[in-house]
Amino acid sequence: MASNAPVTARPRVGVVKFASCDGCQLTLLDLEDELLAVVDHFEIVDFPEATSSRSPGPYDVLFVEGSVSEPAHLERIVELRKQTRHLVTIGACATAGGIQALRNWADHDAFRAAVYTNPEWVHSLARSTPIAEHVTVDAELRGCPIDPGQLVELLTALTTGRRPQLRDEAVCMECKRQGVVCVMVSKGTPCLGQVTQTGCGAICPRFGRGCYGCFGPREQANAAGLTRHLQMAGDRPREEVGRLFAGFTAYSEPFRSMVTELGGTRTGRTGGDPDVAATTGGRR
Amino acid sequence: MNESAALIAALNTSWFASGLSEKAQTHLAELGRRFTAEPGTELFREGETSDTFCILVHGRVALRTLVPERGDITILTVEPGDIYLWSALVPPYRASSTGVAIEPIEAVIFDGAMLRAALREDCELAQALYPRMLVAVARRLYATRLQMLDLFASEQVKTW
Amino acid sequence: MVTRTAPLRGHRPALEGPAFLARPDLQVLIDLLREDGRRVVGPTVSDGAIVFDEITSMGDLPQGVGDEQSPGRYRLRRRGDERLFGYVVGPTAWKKWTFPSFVPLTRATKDGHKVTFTPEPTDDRPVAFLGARACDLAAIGVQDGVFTGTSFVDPDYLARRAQVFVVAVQCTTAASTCFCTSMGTGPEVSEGHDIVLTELDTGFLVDADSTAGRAILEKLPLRPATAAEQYGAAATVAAVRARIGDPVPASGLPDRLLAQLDHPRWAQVAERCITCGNCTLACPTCFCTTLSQVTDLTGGDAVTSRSWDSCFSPGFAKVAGGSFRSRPRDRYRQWLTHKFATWWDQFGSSGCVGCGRCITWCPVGIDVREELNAIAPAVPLVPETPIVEPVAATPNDFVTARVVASRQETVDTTTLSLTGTDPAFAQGSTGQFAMVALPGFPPLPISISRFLPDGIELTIRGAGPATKAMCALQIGEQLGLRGPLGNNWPLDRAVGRDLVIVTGGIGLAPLRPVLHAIVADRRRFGDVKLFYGARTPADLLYRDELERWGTRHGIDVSLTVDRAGPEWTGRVGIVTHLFDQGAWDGANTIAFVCGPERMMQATSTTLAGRGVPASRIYVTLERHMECGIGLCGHCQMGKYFVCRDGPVFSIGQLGDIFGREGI
Amino acid sequence: MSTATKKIVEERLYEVGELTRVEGEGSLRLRVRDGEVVEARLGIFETPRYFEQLVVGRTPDEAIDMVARICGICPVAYQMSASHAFEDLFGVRIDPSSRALRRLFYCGEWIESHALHIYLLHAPDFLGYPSAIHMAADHRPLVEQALRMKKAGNRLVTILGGRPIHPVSVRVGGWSRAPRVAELRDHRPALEEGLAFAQETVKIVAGFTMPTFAREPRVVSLRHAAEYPFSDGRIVSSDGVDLAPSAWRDAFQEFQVEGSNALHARSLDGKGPYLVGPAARVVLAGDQLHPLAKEALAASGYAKLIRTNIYASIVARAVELVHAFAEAIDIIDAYRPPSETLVPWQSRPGVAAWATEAPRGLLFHRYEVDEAGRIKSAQIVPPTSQNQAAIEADLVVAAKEVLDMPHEAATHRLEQMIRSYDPCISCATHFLDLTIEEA
Repeated sequence: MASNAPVTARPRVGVVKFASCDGCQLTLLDLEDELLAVVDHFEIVDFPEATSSRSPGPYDVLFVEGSVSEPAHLERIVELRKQTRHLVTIGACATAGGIQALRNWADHDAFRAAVYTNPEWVHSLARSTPIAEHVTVDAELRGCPIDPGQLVELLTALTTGRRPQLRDEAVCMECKRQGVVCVMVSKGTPCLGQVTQTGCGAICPRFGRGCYGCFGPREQANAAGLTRHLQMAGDRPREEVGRLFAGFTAYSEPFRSMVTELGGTRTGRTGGDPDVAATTGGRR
Repeated sequence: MNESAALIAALNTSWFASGLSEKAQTHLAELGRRFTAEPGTELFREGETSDTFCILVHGRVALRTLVPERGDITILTVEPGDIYLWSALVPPYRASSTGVAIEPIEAVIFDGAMLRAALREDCELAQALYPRMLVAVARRLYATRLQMLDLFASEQVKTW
Repeated sequence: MVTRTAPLRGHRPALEGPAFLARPDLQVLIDLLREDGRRVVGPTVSDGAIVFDEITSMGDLPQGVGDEQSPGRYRLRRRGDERLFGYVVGPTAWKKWTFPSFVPLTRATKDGHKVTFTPEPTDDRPVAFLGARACDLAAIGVQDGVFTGTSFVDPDYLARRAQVFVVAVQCTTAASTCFCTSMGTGPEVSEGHDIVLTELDTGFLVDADSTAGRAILEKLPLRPATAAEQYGAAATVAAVRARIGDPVPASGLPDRLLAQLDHPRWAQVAERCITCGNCTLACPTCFCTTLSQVTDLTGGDAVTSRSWDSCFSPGFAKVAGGSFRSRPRDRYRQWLTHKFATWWDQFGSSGCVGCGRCITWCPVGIDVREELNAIAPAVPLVPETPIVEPVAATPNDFVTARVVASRQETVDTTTLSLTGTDPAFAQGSTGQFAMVALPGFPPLPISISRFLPDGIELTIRGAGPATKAMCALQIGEQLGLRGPLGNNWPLDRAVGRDLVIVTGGIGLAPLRPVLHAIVADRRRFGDVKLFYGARTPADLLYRDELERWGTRHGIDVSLTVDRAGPEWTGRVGIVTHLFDQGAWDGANTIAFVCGPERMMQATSTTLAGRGVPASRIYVTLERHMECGIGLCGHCQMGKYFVCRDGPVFSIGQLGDIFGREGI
Repeated sequence: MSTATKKIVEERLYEVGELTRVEGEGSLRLRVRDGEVVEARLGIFETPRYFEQLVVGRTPDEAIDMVARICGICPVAYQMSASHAFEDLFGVRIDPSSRALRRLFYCGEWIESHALHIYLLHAPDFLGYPSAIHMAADHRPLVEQALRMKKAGNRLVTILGGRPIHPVSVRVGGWSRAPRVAELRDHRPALEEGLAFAQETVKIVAGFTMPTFAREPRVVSLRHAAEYPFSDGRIVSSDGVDLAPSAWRDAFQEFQVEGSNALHARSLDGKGPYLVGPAARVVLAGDQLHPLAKEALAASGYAKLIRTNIYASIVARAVELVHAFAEAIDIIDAYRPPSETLVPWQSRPGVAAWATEAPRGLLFHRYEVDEAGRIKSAQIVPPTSQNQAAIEADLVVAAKEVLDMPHEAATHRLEQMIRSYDPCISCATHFLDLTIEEA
């Protein structure tokens, strides 16, 4: 799989999607300054959102967006892995199951029934799961969406054959380096920055908000410690703390345990719009 | 007598027996006999009953074990002064590896059953010998553990 | 600079030949400072906190604003007066200007086989700090000590620091988090400033402590201060000292702390600590940095920059195979013991100035004062042994060397012969290492495996991307070098003694120069035994040299491997027990040991059992190194920087931190 | 080729893999018998992500963050519809400057989204390339300039929201942070350059050869008395619909179709399909376009054709680019930071509903909020679901024209037509897979 040698001249790159919003692959097109240089160095062999010229692989590098959410996905990801040298998952859906993984705590059938009049027409798995739960992943870019800087870093690392410098530190570090005033200390705003992996550039605190953890838990994240503090010092109800973790990376540990333990996302309650539910399906 | 004197001399050069009391050495000399073998001689085989206890005086004995598809692997070499076939003193008295002389060897060897009987009767001998045994085996165990750590293996770092 | 003696007690009257400046005239001061082309940095209100930022007028200063601080909590409040400095330190530390969080160091370019390393320009524009407090000044002093006070001077820091003009302000209020009194750094401003102000209801008492300061005072609209004003000012500052008290009795603290490496409290605090690193980055003295490379898509152009790092991040102490401080408790212990104890040994001062930032800005409100006070009694410090001074170059300045020969030693290990190196290298001594850099890769410490008249040899095991790239270098290609760094094997102590060299795997490389030295002058040494262990026969390095040392130079060479096939008639078994056979006396023996830490522990135990004194068992340690000269902070082991004070240490010197988990 | 004389049924099957250069994936079924299209259906096979359910039990501000994830291309639109819906229910009056910033925010997304679609997704059809990347080989300066224009839009969203995709600063009551004047001023030059190139873009796309096509669809969009519609105004149609932005459901409804995971939308009056998006807006609110945009539209000569030729929607999109740049510059010049960036608000139970104009057309949100201030139920109607019926209707028209074309050209033409809608299949993310059966 991952070898240390620089990838050979113009590596074949593919970009594919599973259940996702397309935002992470769009980040590639959002590299306005680098895009043309990137395609000089990489041969984009498959990228449906950007080009009609398609190729089935093999891939030197395959960027995988989205979570495994429907039966067909299960075989597809295994097949893609076989054709791929460096498999890179991009974004919270691919690395953590995404926001749609909140349904993993819920009664899937009830969900389906709530949105669709004829649930039996709809095929989806009861759990939305990260790619790494199904195949080996060589590198992951975290985030909802991924950070363009980290994407460029990964691409350049690839061309020089060095390890991409994706730090394993807390968001707080970037906050402090940029001289951002800690929102938790100065405003009492709950913030997941301490337990969240850096990479975003501390956007939320810079914009006066608490971090909502879209880059997912960092190594050895002491989520339990933060939870205790928020509940005790901040005097917040369990469920309110639980909702902090019930976000875009809720399904990765230790956030997952916090959500399960504290609540914060609904479990099996059916809501939805009664009027929609009442609308009869049918053809014109 | 001459033979036993030679044996005691031999024992004395060994790390294992040098520290033993004179009395114990003499008793051992009575029980033991000299043994030599040419390089390549298979001295004992893994799993077989081991009916002798040996103190290596000269040469080198390789302790090997057969790993299917990897053939015979030498896991340890016994150096002069050390013992081998301690299994002759520990039930079920079966060799835990295969021993091959890889140099011309000289050893003092003891009949397992006789030595065990002697140790039962002669408490002094037992008191002198067993701690040595324990040290020898413990040291081998410790060495094996370190070997298991595979300390010099090259840590391969994945690019990513 | 803080001294190790008992805390200062207002030893210098805060006011001397004092004059009075009316509050509105502070603008004149600001203008004067700016006239000299200085940027003026001072307190402003931003995002609900007092933040230091560039200011142009009094209007930018927070008027009538006060602060409330407690563990994990910071709030601004209105004071109901016109004071401009009615608060204490906020989240920003002045190091933001003297030691910025991000500094480009070197640009490396590659053109075919030729590589060029160019230092990046530094920012040495003059700047004036307006409103530095006593603890801030102490912190600047501490960082002066770190970056300019030891063997190596950090050029970037020096350039910035030399341009700083300081207008200090006496604290007329204190926060619940302040403990400068315990650390002996305040509240009285006593040194390190050019001008000092004490704020009163209608203006300031002004005093100067430098030529530059006095020069400015002369241009200010001042009048002599009345006795009442002087008394009032002195009284306020005294009241602040009284209010703070002495929360952390400091005398003997380093010893007390180091005696408690196994205190259960470490584990308890680790349950609350999120290891977010906020304390270290808010700290005005923390100086650890990490390097990062930014390459263009071709890799031909790479800029190496350094940014603030924290010992709380998991990657901080990582080497291939894992982190030396894998548990959060290890990291908290490292931070606290470094700040309050080992800092003394490294820099002759405490690393803490008592500003309380780490307490206020800890998101979960951990209070170092509580932790320190919860940790108890004393043991003597590990005695030091003198360290050989290395020759070296600073992190932004590389010399290049050319590969003239490349010899594959084993399947993954290669020896490169280099020439065109700086003459310093040829004069380096056994056991030293070089920081080796390829464009786009982080520089790595590699021990020098041979000294040649016009160059050196490096034996490199291709374990990671960078080392693999080095092993792959072809004849004629260049790489960047810094060094030789670190101390050396005390060969002089081996003269006339029996020498036992125990090594395993790649560990023979740093000892190879020792053997060359012995071979060159064999008579001066007694019995020389080399015990060398490798994984398998195929992993033995320098086979022909081993052969020659044994047959021609009277060195007793014993080889052993961990496992071998039947064709191998040599020893099989762990190297640490090789020399356990047969009788020999360690009394007149000195031992040099190099290999995996686990192997060195076992070896030194066995050696000690043979009567070799701990002071004569030398080991060479491996730690995560980025700068190689004790400035980046990664390789700390207890009170030592392995790169600067080592890598060679005697077991005696290391004492009980050797082999202890998580140091 | 079918032969009328024989009674033997001859079948022809056209297939394209997944449709490319659209956001997401979908499938299409087109059945023609005796030259008559008997079925034209756009199926939507996107794995459902159940957003309407995920937001239940969450707070309004959490919902704003969550619904953005429905679409990585137009997250701002989702945040706008949601925040306006809640503010409408809670009776929050945001600071005028905050309102201007919201328009500016939308300008940024329109620029990014339209630039992306015109040059990276759609133009290759007209110029005969598989992608903009291939196009760059012959037209590098053009693509570079297009990317700079797109970047100007992304930068605008980043200044206001921290990042171009899933920005973080929109809150009920305004913003979590308002930009400093200087931050916006610094970006003005890039916007001026963008404006110039947008004007140029109108000329360029107007120069493309448009396939002939004629169907006058029903069009629906917001319309505001004083401004070009972003997030305020009334829902109007070409045939007299006139509703408050919260009252979408008085005239339209969603329903499910087998083989499609997206709910379709249709109008209750049974008048059939309707079109939303740039063309609809230009038709219904063109008089509110910025003078520069009006000028560009007039000069393009497409003012009328936009109404009937779907392929010409690319011109409408370009005209809106001009508008977005021009208005962005006006807003920046007039900008003063809000006196109250975040207006305090009290939750109140009830129905929060609002429609705003996403780059691709009308986007309707409806939430039921309970006493505790939590969402009880949600309904989200993206523009693409509303356009599906219109797309199908247009396929019937287009099919007639392509059946006699060679296979390649036929399929390419149908793809091009579908792209003309800029279907945001990620909003209703679908798998498109074209089959034409002929009996």
